[in-house]
Amino acid sequence: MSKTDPKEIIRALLLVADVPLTLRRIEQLLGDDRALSSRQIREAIMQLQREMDGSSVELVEVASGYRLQVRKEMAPWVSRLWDDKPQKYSRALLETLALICYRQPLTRGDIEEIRGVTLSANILKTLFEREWVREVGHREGPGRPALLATTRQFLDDLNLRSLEDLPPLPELTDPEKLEAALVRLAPKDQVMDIHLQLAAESQ
Amino acid sequence: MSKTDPKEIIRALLLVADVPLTLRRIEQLLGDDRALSSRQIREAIMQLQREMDGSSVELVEVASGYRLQVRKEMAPWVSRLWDDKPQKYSRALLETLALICYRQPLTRGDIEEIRGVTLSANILKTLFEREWVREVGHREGPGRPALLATTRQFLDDLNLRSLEDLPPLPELTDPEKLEAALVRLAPKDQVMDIHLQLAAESQ
Amino acid sequence: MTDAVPTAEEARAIAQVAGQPYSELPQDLYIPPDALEVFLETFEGPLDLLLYLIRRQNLDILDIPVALITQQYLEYIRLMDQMRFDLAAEYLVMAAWLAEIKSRVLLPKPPSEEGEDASDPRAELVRRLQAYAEVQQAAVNLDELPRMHRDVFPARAEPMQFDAPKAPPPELRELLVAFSELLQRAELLSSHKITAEPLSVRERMSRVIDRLSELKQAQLLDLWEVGEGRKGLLVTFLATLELVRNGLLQLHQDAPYAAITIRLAGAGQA
Repeated sequence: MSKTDPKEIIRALLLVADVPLTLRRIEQLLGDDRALSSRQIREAIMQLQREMDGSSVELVEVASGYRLQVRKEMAPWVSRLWDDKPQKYSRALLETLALICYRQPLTRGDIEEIRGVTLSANILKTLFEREWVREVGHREGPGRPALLATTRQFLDDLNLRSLEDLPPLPELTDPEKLEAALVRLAPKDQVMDIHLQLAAESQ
Repeated sequence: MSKTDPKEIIRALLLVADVPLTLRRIEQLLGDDRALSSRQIREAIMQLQREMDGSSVELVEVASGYRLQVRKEMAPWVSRLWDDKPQKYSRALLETLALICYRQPLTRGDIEEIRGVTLSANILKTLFEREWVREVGHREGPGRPALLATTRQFLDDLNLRSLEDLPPLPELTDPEKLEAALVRLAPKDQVMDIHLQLAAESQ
Repeated sequence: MTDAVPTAEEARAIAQVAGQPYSELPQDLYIPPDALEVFLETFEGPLDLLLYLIRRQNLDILDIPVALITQQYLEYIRLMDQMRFDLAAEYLVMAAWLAEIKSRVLLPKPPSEEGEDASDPRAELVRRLQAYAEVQQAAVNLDELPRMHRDVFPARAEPMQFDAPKAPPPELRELLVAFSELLQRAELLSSHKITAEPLSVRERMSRVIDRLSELKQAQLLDLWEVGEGRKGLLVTFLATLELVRNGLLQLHQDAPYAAITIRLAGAGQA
């Protein structure tokens, strides 16, 4: 047994664990008997990753650690395993999530102000239920509204290691058109600013 | 996508399915678009098996079909996954279980109505797997939804003689009474701990 | 990406396919009253509508006949008895805001105080539209990220040759605290969704159903478990009543004073 390849042990651990495993945890699980350095473990992981190239599985690192997952190219077949379709989220929910994601921490009121509509209680409930969003505190002031932020679960579920992995704040898909309209709308002295801003963003 | 190797699709299916898959089912899941004969599928399976030689996973056929499993040589490491770390139950699961406990017999729809969110299939699955919850009948009406109730196993696992041991509903909303009930319910040797803890906290 | 969020345009196409009377693209902020319902569902709100108008129609949103629209929105309020008043109100606020901006742009600027920049009211509108356009795009991008259980799936293999020990059950404390919090939340929603019956009755309700699935029909005394004494009988009786009240059981009595037979609701029809 002493000769068992650490790479294979890691594969087994990742296949059986039902949560992602951190480097530290893998180190622990490998046990003292085979004191491997983090570097050696990382190498074994990379070796596994290379081995899986071209297969339907991938070893990825997300916020809470390493996990094995079936690649998204397989979704058409794999999703046939269940009767129910994966949940599709409404635009309202996705916009709310995007706001929490990019502007956290922020309050429900902030979200409503930016979106220009009342936020339905269901949306927040769903986000809490998915454990994608949590309260991280309260803003001082009238009513001490709760401050919302995303969770590690959110990062895990969207295949991200950290918030920094998020796509940069969006480049608009139709900047010219919007720009033209907004420029027309904006007072003269602001036009320059907008031009500059859009130019900067598009780089 | 049309060129995806059937072997890789089968690998993906076996990795994601939570029950063994029969040859027939695999055939079905592969879809009409790639009408493969059973022989071809069996060949792909054998190819997968050969590939896994020497790895920590094996593809085996059991009574109910094919499945992937971690080889038993991995037991020393894999079993460590469960040694420490008590599993953390999600809030949704705890609430659902408590609701079934206090409001039995009730349907999934009842739970969703009270909690105000859709109940994920996983939660019920876990509760059934642990044999904490069972179906006791059906409610007449559209869809004849199943009525859920707690089991003897649930009482045993939570060290209760009967549900009557649990604090009545009204006590639950009063933090002080809840605390008192918890102290009352704690196994004898824990009561001291709690007393000490409370004493320590109140200082 | 086929799973991308439907844009307002796509959503409307669906409405058209579904044969909604409303098939015209909105030309401005005016919404035909009979289309209001569809409309409120199609757009996420007034900012969404404004962005749509700017993008699709190239409309100068400050060039709209504000007086006319205001009048029309006021008419909706009269029309809307049980419709989604709050949503329409948001459109109304927006129309009013546009009207205000327009009027301020038209009026000669008051002499500005020293150093104070009498800011152009349009700047705020532009800022908000831009911020919202960004959010919309961010939402689409977010939806395109590979998502667990939709695009990618956890890869698992059974550790079957040896027993995976089961995780310990939750602590009673954990369970009760979670429930107590749920109760407090549910109380806010409705005061009578959760009523208090003694748990012994609740537990018995499940057992009565269980027994009846076995026996098909029974009399009250059959459901009473010997050795439980009078309290047991009372609990069984209360459980049966509660089940009847919930429509889960049916009572039959062939003649006055005859024994009452208890069955599961619907069982007799099979």
